[in-house]
Amino acid sequence: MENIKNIIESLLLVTEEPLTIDRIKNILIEPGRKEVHNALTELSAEYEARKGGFLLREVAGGYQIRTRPEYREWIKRLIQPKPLRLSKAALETLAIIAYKQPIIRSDIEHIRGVNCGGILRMLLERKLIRILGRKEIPGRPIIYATTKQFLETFDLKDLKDLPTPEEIATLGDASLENME
Amino acid sequence: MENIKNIIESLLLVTEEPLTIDRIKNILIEPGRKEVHNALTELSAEYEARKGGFLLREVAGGYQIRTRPEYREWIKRLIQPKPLRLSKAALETLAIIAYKQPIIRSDIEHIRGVNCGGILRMLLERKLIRILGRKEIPGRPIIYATTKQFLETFDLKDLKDLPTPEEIATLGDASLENME
Amino acid sequence: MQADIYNVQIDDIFEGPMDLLLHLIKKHEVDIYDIPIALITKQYLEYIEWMKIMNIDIAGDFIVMASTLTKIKSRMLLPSHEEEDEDPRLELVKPIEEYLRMKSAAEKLAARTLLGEDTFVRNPRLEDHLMDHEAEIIPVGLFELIDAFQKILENISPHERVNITADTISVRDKIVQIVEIFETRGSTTFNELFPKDAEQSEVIVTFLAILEMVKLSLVRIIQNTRTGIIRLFYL
Repeated sequence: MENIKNIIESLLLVTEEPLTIDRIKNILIEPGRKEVHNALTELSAEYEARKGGFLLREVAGGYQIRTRPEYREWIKRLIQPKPLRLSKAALETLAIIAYKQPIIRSDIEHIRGVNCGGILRMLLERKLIRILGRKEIPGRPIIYATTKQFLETFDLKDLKDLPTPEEIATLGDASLENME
Repeated sequence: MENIKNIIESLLLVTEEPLTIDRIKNILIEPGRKEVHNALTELSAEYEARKGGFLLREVAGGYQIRTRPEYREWIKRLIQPKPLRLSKAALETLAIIAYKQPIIRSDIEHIRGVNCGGILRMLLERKLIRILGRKEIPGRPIIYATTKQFLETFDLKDLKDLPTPEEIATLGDASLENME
Repeated sequence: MQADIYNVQIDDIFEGPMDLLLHLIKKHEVDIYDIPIALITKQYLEYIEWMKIMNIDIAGDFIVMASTLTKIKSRMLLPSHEEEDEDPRLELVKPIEEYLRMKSAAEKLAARTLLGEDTFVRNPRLEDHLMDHEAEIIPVGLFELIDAFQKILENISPHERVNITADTISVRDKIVQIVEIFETRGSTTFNELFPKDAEQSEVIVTFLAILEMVKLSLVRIIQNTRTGIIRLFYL
């Protein structure tokens, strides 16, 4: 098995967590610990010599391909969570639900003065709000509330930490700017 | 920015889906499309020259680092891949949608000669096809098309990259032979 | 009764009428542009008859094709009045051509280097790439953890605090539960492990379970200095 180094490289590329020498050894069957270790050392030296975008790290008892720390600012730009883009109307609706929950649609529409079926559907799809149940009054209207995702999106520990509606509005605008 | 190639390599290593040139360009700010494209070409050539465990593929409109197919058996020993395993019937249905899209169900069934509701549902669940909308004819049937995931799965740059089916002339043709 | 044994799905034999038709054409090695319609129709009907005898559930599609074949056959028998009359078999040839083209396309698709079958992509744990020298995220010490825990205890309503039931969850069971959360999501926030309506006893067990997991190096705990959110990662 001359290409043990290449096989190990392909394994390292696919794995989510650090690969231990024993794990690699078990996959490759033939080669022993020493050969695996040598191949890993060679790979590491190769990555160091070529000084590309990644390196081999020995971490948590195993080996892992990681990006070079000097490029972390670029990577942050890549994996930045997709900024939430909500229209003003959607933000208002969301704010009403957040502050007045549990709340039924007619109450939301009463506050906003406009129909908001489409917005509710969009907020549900984005998992920012959820259906809590139905109110036991004539027509059994749906009761809405915010979700855990809502808290995470707005970086809130819990609902008590809710900023004022004005603050939410600026948050939305900031995300909008980051998008460009 | 002399190390644009290295930065792109680190980005490619982190991303989960193919990175488009535009996306890379936006992250890197300074370089233009051409520089990004050149860097990608260089990276690809480099991976080819070193013949390691991975290569660079242009797929679904973007670029992605993938393991070399020759090491597939080893990787399968490492991870339990979600097997693609499409039945002949599913593959045929998928091919019809890919080549004839946008297409409605009755047209698919007309070509295959059989009902394919179950297959469509399965292909939808596996995100290989998607619902494009409804055709404004009586019954407003659903229109189907393939997804980005389809391109990624079948290693296609875009829909134009689809292999041309053999023109069927006479019996004894390869397709007929392979029927069983 | 006995017939039930032979109740076979049609898919096992022929996917559909087109496949049966192609099977017959292939069997007799005939040109699809010059199909001996009488012979093929006869055999097609025999197959359907055989399927019926075998108690195979025949889909309507097979019957439709049978009637198409019969119709073409009868039209072939009629004397053609004009030279430019279209060959009735064209009605069959075009769909067969199309079907064969799509079959060939399907084969070509299947022969490509398939993702998840022949080639694989990286499945990065994004936090690993950001963790290195990450200034904003600090490993959490025991004191921070206890602070957070005290906050959670404060949030439990007095009503819940006295309501301690007999069937409390043991620390070991709790570890299993937490591991299950990790296995589906990879990480969780500290607060998520303590539901708002949890009883005090369960909160304590959860906390003990987390401490035990830290001791066993099962989890890594980090805190975002900006938001104060404590996150647990499964190692």
